[in-house]
Amino acid sequence: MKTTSRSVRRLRRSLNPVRVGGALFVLVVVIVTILVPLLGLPDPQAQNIPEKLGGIGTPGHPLGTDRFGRDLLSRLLHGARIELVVSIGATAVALVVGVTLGMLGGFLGRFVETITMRTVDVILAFPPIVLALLIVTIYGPGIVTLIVTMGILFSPRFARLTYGQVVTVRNLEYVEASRVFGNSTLRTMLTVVLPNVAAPIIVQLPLTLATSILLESGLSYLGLGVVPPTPSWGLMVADGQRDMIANPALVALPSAVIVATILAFGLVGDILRDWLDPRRGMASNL
Amino acid sequence: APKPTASNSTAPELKIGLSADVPDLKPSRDQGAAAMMLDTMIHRGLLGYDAKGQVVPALAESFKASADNKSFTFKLRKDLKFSDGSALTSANVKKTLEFLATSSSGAKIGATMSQLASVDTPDEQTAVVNLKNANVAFPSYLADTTAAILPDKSFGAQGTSWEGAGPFKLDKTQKGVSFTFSKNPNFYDASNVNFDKATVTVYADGQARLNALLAGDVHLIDFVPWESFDRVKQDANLTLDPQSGPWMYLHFNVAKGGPLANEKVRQAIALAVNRENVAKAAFSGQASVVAGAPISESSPFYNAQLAQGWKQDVAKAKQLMAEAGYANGFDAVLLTSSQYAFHQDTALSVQPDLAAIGIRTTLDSGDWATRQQKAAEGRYDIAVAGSAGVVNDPSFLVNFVTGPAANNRSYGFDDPKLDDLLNKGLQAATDADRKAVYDQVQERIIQTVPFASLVGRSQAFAYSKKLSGFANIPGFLTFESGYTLVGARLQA
Amino acid sequence: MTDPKDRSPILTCRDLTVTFTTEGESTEVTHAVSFELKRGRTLALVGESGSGKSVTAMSLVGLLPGTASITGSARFDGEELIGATEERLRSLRGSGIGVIFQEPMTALNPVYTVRALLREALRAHGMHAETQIRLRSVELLQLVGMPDPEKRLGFYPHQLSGGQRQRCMIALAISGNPGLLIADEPTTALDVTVQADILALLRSLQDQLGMAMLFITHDMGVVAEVADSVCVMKDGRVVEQSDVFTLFRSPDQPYTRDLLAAVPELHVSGPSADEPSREEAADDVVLELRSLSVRYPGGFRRPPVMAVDSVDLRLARGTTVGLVGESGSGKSTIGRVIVGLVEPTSGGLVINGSDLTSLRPRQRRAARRNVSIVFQDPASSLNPRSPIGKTVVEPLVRRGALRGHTESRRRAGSLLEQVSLPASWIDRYPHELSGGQRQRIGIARAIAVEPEILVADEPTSALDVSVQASVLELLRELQERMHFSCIFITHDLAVVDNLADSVVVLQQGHIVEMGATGQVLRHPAEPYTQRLVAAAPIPDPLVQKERAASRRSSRSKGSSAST
Amino acid sequence: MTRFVLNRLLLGVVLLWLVVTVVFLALHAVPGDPAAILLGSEGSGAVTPEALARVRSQLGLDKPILVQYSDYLAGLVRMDFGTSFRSADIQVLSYIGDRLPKTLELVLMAALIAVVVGIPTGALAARIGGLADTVISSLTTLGISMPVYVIGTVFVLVFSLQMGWFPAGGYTAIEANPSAHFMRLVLPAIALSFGITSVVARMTRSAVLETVAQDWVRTARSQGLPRSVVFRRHVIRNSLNPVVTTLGLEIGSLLGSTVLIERVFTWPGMGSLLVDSVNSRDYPMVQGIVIVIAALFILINLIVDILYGVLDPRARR
Ligand SMILES: Nc1ncnc2c1ncn2[C@@H]1O[C@H](COP(=O)(O)OP(=O)(O)OP(=O)(O)O)[C@@H](O)[C@H]1O
Ligand SMILES: Nc1ncnc2c1ncn2[C@@H]1O[C@H](COP(=O)(O)OP(=O)(O)OP(=O)(O)O)[C@@H](O)[C@H]1O
Ligand SMILES: [Mg+2]
Ligand SMILES: [Mg+2]
Repeated sequence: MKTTSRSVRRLRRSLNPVRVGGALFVLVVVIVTILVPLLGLPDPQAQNIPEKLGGIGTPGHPLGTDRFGRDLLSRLLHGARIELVVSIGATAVALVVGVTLGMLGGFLGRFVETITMRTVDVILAFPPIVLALLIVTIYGPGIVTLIVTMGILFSPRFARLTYGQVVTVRNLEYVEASRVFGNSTLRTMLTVVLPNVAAPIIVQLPLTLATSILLESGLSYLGLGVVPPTPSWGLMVADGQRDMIANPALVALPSAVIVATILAFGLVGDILRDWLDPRRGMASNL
Repeated sequence: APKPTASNSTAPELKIGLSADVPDLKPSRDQGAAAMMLDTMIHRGLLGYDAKGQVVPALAESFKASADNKSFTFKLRKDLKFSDGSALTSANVKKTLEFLATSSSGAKIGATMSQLASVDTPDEQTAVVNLKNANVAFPSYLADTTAAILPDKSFGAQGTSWEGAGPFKLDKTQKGVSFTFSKNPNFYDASNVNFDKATVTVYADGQARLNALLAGDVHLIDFVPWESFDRVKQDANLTLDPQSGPWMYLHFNVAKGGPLANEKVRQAIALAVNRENVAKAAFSGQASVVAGAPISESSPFYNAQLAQGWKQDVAKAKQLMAEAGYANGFDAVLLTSSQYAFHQDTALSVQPDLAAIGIRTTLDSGDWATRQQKAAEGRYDIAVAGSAGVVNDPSFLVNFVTGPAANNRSYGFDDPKLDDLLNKGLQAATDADRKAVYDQVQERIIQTVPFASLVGRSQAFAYSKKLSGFANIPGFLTFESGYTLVGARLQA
Repeated sequence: MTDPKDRSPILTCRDLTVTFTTEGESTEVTHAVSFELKRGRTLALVGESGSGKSVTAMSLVGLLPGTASITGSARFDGEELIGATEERLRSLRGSGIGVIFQEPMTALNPVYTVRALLREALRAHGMHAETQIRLRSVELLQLVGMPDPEKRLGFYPHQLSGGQRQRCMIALAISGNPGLLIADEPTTALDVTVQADILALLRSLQDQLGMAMLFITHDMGVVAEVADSVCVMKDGRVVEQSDVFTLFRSPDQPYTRDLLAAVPELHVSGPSADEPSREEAADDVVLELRSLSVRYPGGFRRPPVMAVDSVDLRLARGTTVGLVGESGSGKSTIGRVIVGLVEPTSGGLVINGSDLTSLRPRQRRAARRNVSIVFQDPASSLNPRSPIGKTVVEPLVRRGALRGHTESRRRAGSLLEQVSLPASWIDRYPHELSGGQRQRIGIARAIAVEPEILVADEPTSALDVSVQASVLELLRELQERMHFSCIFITHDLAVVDNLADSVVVLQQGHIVEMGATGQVLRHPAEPYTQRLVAAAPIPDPLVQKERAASRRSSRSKGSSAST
Repeated sequence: MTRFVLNRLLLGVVLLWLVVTVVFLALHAVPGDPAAILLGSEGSGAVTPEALARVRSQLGLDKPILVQYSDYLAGLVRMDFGTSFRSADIQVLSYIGDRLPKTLELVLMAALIAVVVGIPTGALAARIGGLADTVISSLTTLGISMPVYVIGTVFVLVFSLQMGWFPAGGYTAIEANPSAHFMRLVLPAIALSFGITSVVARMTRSAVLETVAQDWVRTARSQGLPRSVVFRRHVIRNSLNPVVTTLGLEIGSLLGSTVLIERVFTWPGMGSLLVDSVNSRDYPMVQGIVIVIAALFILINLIVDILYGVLDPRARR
């Protein structure tokens, strides 16, 4: 009871109008994602080629149409669904794989450190296109593969970040204390170290989200991406580029939605970071 | 040294923007547009094409076919030389043609050349080519760039050739960036080459290539992106030169048995697709509908009625599906490639048409190499393909209905009757006879559907208004357009 | 720079009030603070932690964060500081008022050499000729007693010892010949011998340069040594201000009296063995170290460190052994071996009769079930993201001794009460507690398992006297109640004197002397112990000033200062 | 130090071997027959099995994979990376040697811009805070989420075709014409730098916020140093460590990923070579590029680690 009111207070303290705006936007995106089939929009895959490349304000297509005459608004909203699944999925995989590697390497040290951190080096050393090709070969194309591939591609960021943090935290006395007072190594890592290295990881999340949206469109080229005609924002930007001169909205709108979403996720990340950090709001120097 | 005939108004250097890098030149098997362009600049065969697509003499001053179209006699021009100064004689011709005939050469015209019986060289300037079977269209195959006559050293282990008997010789290559040519003084028609130098720069991206033209960095570009046709047309300083080029079609895996082995299903597919949509969506409208066998209107073998054999008729398509026992449709994999946007767009735009007659397709759209292998191994149900005949003569169709498994042909398709007809076409003596045969061929194709044609895509060059004399050769010969650089000129 | 005879006020503060505004909420942290400091004299600012000492000092030089607003008046050399422009304050900083900060470990930028730091400071004070800067840098380092100053110029801060770093900090602070030196707890982080050196140094600098000094500390022994007058602060107010002798003799305010009473005393001259040692009485040994050695492996270019070298030690049931010695002498390492955070390199560790070195890991863990530790630093040994109630019952939860949420909350509350904290605080986080309160959490966690052996690693070093006294009282009381045996690690001899039955003196991993507390402290046999005892400050200005003077004269006769 | 470097280089060789092995096996497992690609193109006729077999044996693809692998490794030991499948005239190593500097130039230029623009921007955001911080953080988000080809295309449209300030793309060798070379470098480098600049700015911001709270900053101020000097010498200087890490990572990952920008600006770098080689299943070339990139990566990591020591004496070995 008291705990809730404290965390509510902390939450309130970490809010400001811009952040609330961001959170609302994320909420809207999520709601749209869930409700989009009920909105009565045209089928995002329905072609009407004679009406291709209609500009903003085309009757029946408020945001215009693409080269297949598909409704841009509907594709944008339906695209949100795929986009969120793919980019959040990929980021989650990267997070789990990377943080695990970084935690193990940083906390256990010695040969575990060599193995995990050098694995990370190997992943990093591969050009993404080659690594992607490799994974498609093993798994075959599809959304799951896409998520796994991007997850692996992005995991080094988290691994390095976590590793760097863990190395500084692992020698702090509260970590040692946790072990003296009976916590297993695993438990110490999960309940003591992890929460204390989380802040920079949370900051990294929206960046990874952004990169995964970009890469998603890039990988579709290898037949690894979202399979057309399913709409996804990344693909829409990539496709729209060809018709950029005829209908700039085809690039501008999805780009804008991507940027706005990432910004919003970043703001939510900020809220989360401050909320989870009981020390936040303490006076800082200078 | 400047030519005495060059007036002040002629610019000595031609700059070309090319759509792809050419790491290696192997004239016998070069099929890419970029490599063929370089081939036409460096190499020459016995015959060539003029701007209209008519076969014209090249290294051969003249040629004569025997009455049975089995033997062809070529008279070479006098004092022919390769760019390195060595003499070009009938021995070179014999060696080149015999090489093309070996099955392992991978030559583009290998199928035709496999009919070679012998090459006789009564003297240095005469070559007599004897075929096992009659082939009326043989000269047009020899006019292809891949039949260029090569110096002996090109037949080494690698078979690379950057030296030939064409209008230019290569001075310098900046790998992956550009090729610098100078005029080849040993070219038989050197007086008609109006450029002292030519630079070919690689612009892989279509938009970048166009930008280079718009910015004046180059005079001529190939492969104008379809989205940009209007843009070029609007520019007063530029000429857009489009021709109907390769044709897009669907092919099928009939080896699996199942619905696609049933010719009624294939007919239904051919009748179901909306070809205008393909043209609009995949080619920004810069493509013409092909609703029968791909024989161009200008061809003497064109048959207006048969050309509409697969005119869209959804009701009939549905009825055929029902007759075949697939009233409820079926699921299929539609193979295409995301590496070429127009391939993928073609697939996307036929998807709803197929769905309309109950064929539910999932796209398998990977990179080109993967697509090729899957197609060659039959790992698909329906595939999108784009292809050009080697020649405009309908005999080219043989490549798409018979022969070993290939990545651009229906997997497992075999129609002996059609093969027979095509063979007859090659042997028919008169044009009237041939026309009759090819009408039957077209009818047969419409019935058994070895492929379902979609559109003939426009293939355009764009060039500065200052460039005159260059022409985009119509039909499948668009890739041979480099031939017309001889005689072209550029205003300063 | 100033006439040594001139005793007019150099700094006069009137009604200095500092208010912090964070997220729209204003808190006044000091209230109308007034005091006066004469030229060449030292004013000590004392008081418990958080009473506003640092804030007051920093407000003078404009080094408070932007969230602070200051009212009142502070005149330095006749010039008003409050409300002065940043530009003006900047030019005063360093050359008018020098500042020494509390923490020598972090107060120096790690990426610059001593030379670069001094050079920058001297340039800021208007010296530009390179040769002059060089000479002056060496001179300054000599002045602060830095050994081998030429060589030290090329060192980075991390290559210096704590004492050397503090000397470097002082050199920086006096590089501009300031009329006033603000020293904010300049010796808190250092051990006694180094502290004595630094205090002596500051006094002698003051004599040479004629600076006034505003000296912030919570150590009354230090006050006794350096101060001319004292200003006692509590809750942001000055509660008493007087001459140092008067203050110690006859404190006026109850708070001051409490503060002085809380100071643990080291009886340097007293009867030996006046108290019966409990250790001798008991022969029930719960813990024994047998020729224990710990060697930390070296690294790149770092030789291995013999942190503990053949140490033999016995701890009898219910008694306390004080482990003393200068920093780095291996005290903590011994404590860490006992709780199992460090594996001994050789030798034996016997707990309740079983030799742990011969046991398997699982059995070892079982043998240590009743060994507990209070860590040296209360701030870093508590998980900042775990509410304190959760922290204190954690050891019990791990043992499965608690069933369910309510029981663990109830237990947490009662543990907090045992260390005199309100049970309702269980949902607070460590940062919301004062240092002393945090240390109590550490103790509550340590006693939660009702240990037989408690290792207390300098549990009071970070605390001010009043809190220290209450923590010590608490430990004593708990020990009486629970009868645990205690290894008490500290470098404060007065604390040992008050708490321990016997003392072990360590130097560089060796035991140099051990025995009953009274015996060792009052009749130290070894020169090292004698030095330690001599360096411990005594909260009596007369005695302490005398001792300091004699130390100084003996040093000036002997070798130069080294830390 | 020397031992450290040697150690790392040794470890690097092991890493390279791992990378080589994985790439080698992966490439052979990926669908797409190099011989078929060589012989055919979009509009090809039928390829005879004999021709395929001949090309495969020319390329050495007919041997058992283990033999191919050991041959390849043996070649590597002699620094022989083989010849490209696409032309026996193309020595893989020298061809990469031709392309690599061009990519490096582009990437390093972008990195330079990132340093020159990103660090001050991030520092500014941290120092001023408030609205400026929000604006800068939004801009950096934009920089990170805009696809590089969109930025590039817009650049060409505006600065080349509209304004005519810069050429529309292409490459001129520096020895041929230095000023033309530079003019052609500007736009792609700037376009490429957007993402990395944004990342650097963000990194700088958070590092500065952390450093500003350190005690030595207050010490520096207490010396009477001007705020700007304090900020530059004591805050920014001490915030560079994470920035260097990021830069190292970004440079490393850009090496093989510049393909889009290379396409838009017709810059003959290694990214497009890599993609072309993958597309044509030019195994020796792909392997060569991956090895070179991995080696560079290891080198960059090493340099970053050495830079740590330069930036922070505590990290010196
Ligand atoms: N930046 C700040 N923002 C808000 N409150 C602050 C800030 N700095 C200090 N305070 C508060 O001002 C009060 C006085 O702090 P100050 O640092 O002066 O204590 P102190 O007497 O120096 O204690 P210590 O002996 O622990 O150093 C404390 O309650 C502290 O919480
Ligand atoms: N993990 C470690 N690796 C290497 N050397 C260490 C390690 N921990 C401590 N040391 C070294 O071992 C010696 C003893 O350290 P220890 O922490 O036991 O000293 P201490 O007596 O507790 O000092 P303090 O009073 O400063 O806490 C020191 O020289 C220290 O530098
Ligand atoms: Mg303080
Ligand atoms: Mg210690």
